[in-house]
Amino acid sequence: MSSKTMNIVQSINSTLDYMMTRDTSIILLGEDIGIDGGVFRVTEGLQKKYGKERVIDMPLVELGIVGMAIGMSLTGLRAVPEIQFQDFIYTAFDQIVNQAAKMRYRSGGEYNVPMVLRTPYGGGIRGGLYHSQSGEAYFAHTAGLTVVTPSNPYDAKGLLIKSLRLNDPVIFLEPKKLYRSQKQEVPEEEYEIPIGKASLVHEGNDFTFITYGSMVPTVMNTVSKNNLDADVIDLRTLVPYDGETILNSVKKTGRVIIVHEAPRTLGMGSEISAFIAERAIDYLLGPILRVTGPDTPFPYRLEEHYLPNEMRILKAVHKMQQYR
Amino acid sequence: MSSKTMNIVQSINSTLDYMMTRDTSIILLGEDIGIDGGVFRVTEGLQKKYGKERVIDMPLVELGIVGMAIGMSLTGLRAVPEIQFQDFIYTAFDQIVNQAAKMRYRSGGEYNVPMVLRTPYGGGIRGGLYHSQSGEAYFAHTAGLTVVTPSNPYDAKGLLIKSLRLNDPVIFLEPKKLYRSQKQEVPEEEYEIPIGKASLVHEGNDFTFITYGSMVPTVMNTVSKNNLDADVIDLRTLVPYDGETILNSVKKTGRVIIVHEAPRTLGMGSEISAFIAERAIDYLLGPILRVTGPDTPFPYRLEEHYLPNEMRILKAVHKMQQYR
Amino acid sequence: MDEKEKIIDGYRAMVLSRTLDKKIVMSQRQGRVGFYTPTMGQEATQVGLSMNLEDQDLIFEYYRDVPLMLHRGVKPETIIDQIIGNSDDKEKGRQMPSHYTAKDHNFMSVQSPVATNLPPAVGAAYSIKYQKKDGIVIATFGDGSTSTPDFHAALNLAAVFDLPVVFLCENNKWAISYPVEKQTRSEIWKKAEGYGMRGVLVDGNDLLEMYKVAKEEIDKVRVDGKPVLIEAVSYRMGPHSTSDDPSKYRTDDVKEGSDKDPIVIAERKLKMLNYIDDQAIEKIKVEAKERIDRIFDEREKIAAPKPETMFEDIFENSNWIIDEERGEIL
Amino acid sequence: MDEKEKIIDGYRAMVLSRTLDKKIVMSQRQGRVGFYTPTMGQEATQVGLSMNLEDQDLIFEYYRDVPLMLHRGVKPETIIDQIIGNSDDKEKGRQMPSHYTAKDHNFMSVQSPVATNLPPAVGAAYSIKYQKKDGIVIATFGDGSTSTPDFHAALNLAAVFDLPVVFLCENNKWAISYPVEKQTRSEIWKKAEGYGMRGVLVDGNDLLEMYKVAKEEIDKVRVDGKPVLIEAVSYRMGPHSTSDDPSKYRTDDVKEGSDKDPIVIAERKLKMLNYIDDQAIEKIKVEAKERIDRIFDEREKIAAPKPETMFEDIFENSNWIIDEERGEIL
Ligand SMILES: Cc1ncc(C[n+]2csc(CCOP(=O)(O)OP(=O)(O)O)c2C)c(N)n1
Ligand SMILES: Cc1ncc(C[n+]2csc(CCOP(=O)(O)OP(=O)(O)O)c2C)c(N)n1
Ligand SMILES: [Mg+2]
Ligand SMILES: [Mg+2]
Repeated sequence: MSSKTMNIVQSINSTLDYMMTRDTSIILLGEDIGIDGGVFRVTEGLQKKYGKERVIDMPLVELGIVGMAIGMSLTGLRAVPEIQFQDFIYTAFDQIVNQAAKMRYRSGGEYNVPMVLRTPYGGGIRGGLYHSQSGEAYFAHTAGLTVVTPSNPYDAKGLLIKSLRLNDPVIFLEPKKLYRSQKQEVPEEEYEIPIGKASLVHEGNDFTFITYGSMVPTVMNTVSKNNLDADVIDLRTLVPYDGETILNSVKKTGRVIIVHEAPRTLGMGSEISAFIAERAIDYLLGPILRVTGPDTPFPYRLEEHYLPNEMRILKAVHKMQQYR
Repeated sequence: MSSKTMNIVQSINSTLDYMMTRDTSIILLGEDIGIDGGVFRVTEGLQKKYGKERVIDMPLVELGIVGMAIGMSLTGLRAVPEIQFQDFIYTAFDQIVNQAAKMRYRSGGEYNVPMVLRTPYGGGIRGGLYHSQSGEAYFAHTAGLTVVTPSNPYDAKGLLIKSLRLNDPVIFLEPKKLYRSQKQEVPEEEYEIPIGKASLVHEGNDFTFITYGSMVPTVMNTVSKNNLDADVIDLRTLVPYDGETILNSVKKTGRVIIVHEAPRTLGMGSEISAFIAERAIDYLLGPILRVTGPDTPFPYRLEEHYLPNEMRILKAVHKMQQYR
Repeated sequence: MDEKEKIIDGYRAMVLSRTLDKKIVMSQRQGRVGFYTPTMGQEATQVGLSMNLEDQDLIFEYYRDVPLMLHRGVKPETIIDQIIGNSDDKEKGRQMPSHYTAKDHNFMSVQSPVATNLPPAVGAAYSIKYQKKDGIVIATFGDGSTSTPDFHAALNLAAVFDLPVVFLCENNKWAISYPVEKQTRSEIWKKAEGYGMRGVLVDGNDLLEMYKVAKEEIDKVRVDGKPVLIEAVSYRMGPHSTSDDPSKYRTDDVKEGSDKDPIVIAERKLKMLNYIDDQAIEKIKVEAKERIDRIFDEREKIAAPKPETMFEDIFENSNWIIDEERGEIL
Repeated sequence: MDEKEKIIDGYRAMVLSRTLDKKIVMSQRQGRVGFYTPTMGQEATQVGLSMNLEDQDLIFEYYRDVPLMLHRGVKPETIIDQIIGNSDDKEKGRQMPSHYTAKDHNFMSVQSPVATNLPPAVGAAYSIKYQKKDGIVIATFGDGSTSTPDFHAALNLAAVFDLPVVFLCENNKWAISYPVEKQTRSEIWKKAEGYGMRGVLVDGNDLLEMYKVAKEEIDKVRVDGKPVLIEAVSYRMGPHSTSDDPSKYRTDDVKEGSDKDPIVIAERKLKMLNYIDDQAIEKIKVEAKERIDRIFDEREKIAAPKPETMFEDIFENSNWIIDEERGEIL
């Protein structure tokens, strides 16, 4: 089996290419994705290869990008809209939560929207308030949306292929901080990563770290640098999240630390914590801790204080260790 | 002290009237709020009394209603926009989360937005998918917003007066199911209910029910009908929620059941549960349970199956009782 | 069907729709129906447009488009089932009344947030063009809806990409209590120019006029593949919905049977053309009434959807979260 | 200030802005600045407008409005502090570069989502009118921004309520890689008509022309209190931002110092009027350069904001959630 060393940008780019060749119903649309190749270069070269009708440079209107994508996906195409930064998605929020997410339900199953909405999210690139947001909870709270986020080039490919074969809307969140930060061997042939299946990226007995997206490397580095005997769960799918993998680990370690970038209040960590408190309270040896971004807008100059880091994760570990 | 018997609609209406007389910077704007008095009659008579310039009938554009309200509130007025149904707020979502919520922060405190956005929310009126949504979690997750919801005429007045005196944006959610379902004595003189302070509406030792808005009567009826020895906490403010009252009760009872209408995944209950699992794990005598709306869009004909009810609350109680 | 038959057929659909409309409004007063948005007054607009449509055309309709649906062949049963939300309803009783779906006649599913059907309509037109299929897209909305973000996005995109979309603005003069004169300072059809699109104004109360103008415009769209904005002026003769009381905000009601009633206008014109006489009219009305009464009583007896249907169709395949919630609730 | 002085003063602001622009772009390449959206090419548009403003006017500006800010009297220090995000920055280093605030000169705080400043601008104009204050509101945005929902909402509302707003569309021909010809099928100024609003087209490369046309329009707004849409055509001479590489999508660059450079155009005209000569120009440029270099070096030394500032200004009064998070993080 041949493979190539790639970063996430390359992995998504080549996967889009691979899928577009095989599934002629796939169509991309977004701002600056064509001739410019996308502001993060994720769609580089695709317009040249597939034409302007299939890789569509769009006017400046997210509402229209998502709205058109819905209409395309209702009528035989599989649209892949890109929102240039997730921060700008809120101008299209109604189309996402009231149209795409509810189409199958409201039409009694007569219509469905097989659309994969891609968008870079999160901090780490000095983007300040409006180029750093992690809005995954807004989507995860919306019935009818599948929410996916890869943390590495390998998963990016498998999750994207699978997403492009679902017949319902997927919010595909790309942690822009990791776009080019790591290279990995990515097989050339196709493979799917199932929706709803987390990845146990590190195994151990004392702690369960639950995380996803940009925080996976941060947690992994902390674990290995400090020789923590811990499970590290990379959720990969936020909705439906992998309750089974979480419970298995919690029952083993009894100590849970959830790590994400998004603000704490009603961030993904709250759901995971509530899920555990509902199902595995007896196994817990300490509180369920969350290490997250604070409930403030995202600051520019002080970005490194906003993002969870090794120090803050260790603080939680120590707190847990002191428990009882 | 004189008082009047009122329902929530009357309480809000008379409170707006009271405050508009005293604070001439208050200005109302929304669809059909003037000559028509609002589709739920909440603003009845106010345009007649205060004029068309101060109670503004607006064109059909939520984004514009909220956007204008922000601009007014930046420049000496205190705008009170009404969104006719909370379900339609998503077309204005960017103005709320990216403009109103972040204005003070992004301007380094130079600007602020003292706006009170009122909107009816929740089910119970056979409104189906688009006239029944409980979207409070979207707002509660957004740093910079204060989120308030009264469950009775008395609180409606005190919370509204307080909200109209804050200098930051408030999302004031009105449980439309309760608009006319109960009458209560409401004092004629003014009083404030502090933001961030829950109300312990029933006291007991075995259970802690945490709820708010339309579910308060449902929980209260269940508790009294079944003689449950329980604390019932009406949050009233969702952000910042009253951690102290919650913890005090949990430490006393050890058994927590959270009840709300909104879908479970990342609903307000997940945050409350996570908060408790972080701070009071040792006091828990059982799992933290959530009785909520399911993760489906809101159905029309089967509405009574969607909404949490006595049977489902008792199911949780029994589950808890069987524990250990 | 020859031209005369086609026009009489159009008139028949108007009457059928009016009959259904009144039946539902009455049933709502009797507590047999929960809610409804009457369509009275907009029959000529919708039928006149519909007379120019072909089977493959896609329609992104709005909540007041019952005449359009009926004329196109959607059965009254489908409308009534939706309004009652019974177990035969294609939407499984999920949406509140007036939010129809009829895929068999290429009608989309109606949403509540107004005009949010328009950007998807543009996307569907893109599909047609890209896949080199036949057909055009119809997107309908009210006068109030021209103020929305979705209106702007859709018209601009349809123009930019040269897409075959007919934007039909059903200007019934009111958006609940808000009159069209306050909604905007421009005539609606003139807004087309700001998008580099054709715009036309037509008397939407007059079936024959509407048919003719829509024909010209739709023929052009079929040929040049470019969008058009049609403003059809009529009048909302009824309340906004069964929850609305227009006496709070207007006095200039148009009464049924008056000169301005599009059905009266159609009758006058059809009689002038000698297409129908009073007897034929009476027959059409009686037939419609009998048909609707019979169907309504029959559909009313159909059971409610089963509770478990609440948990279907969130995704193509359910997941453990939904499965657990179903278990807990049922 | 007499007319001549006013015009020379305008030219001086253009030069100051250009000098600052180049300094920041260079500093970005040297790694001294994180990001920047150059304003080169739009100086005449902005200064020409600004020359007609009064102290009490409110400005809802966008990220490319440095010339406008400088001309109105905002100090280069304010711009540089924001771009560096140091502890003197009025925004406390919170926003990425190019997102200025200057309340002392009635500039709002710039947001990123384009055109979302426009509906608030309309609300501010409502305030002015309602409170019977003096002044008008200026709202600026690019050509790409005309496609947004906020553009539509704002123009319609300003027209409906007769509000004193000058909508200045700075048409620099590009929205990142997307040319204005594809953004819409209509000329931008013509969109005004669809809102029942005045619309004008002006050469935004020509300081004197811009000054004149803006004067006419702004005078009208001050008198009749009604909005206007001004389309000022210029050219984005630089990249969209320091992260952008225009060679990927365009070849028709306008070079600095060429005939189409608004500074060159202004110099030619001012010389023709005998307002300035080469010597004066040279002096203005040297002064600007020395001033900017000095200020930049000085501002760069200012420390970063203290970490605890991250937790300020979410609300007027903090709450326990924020307090706890601060405790945990610091
Ligand atoms: C986005 C949105 N805002 C508000 C409403 C509430 N609402 C329902 S219909 C309506 C008026 C619509 O007027 P118009 O577009 O003229 O259509 P008509 O009802 O007159 O046919 C309003 C405000 C809604 N459905 N959607
Ligand atoms: C709502 C939104 N979508 C996308 C972006 C990303 N973006 C930043 S500037 C820009 C182009 C803006 O073009 P224009 O309005 O012409 O202004 P210019 O930059 O040319 O001055 C885009 C797409 C954004 N800031 N906001
Ligand atoms: Mg109307
Ligand atoms: Mg531009």
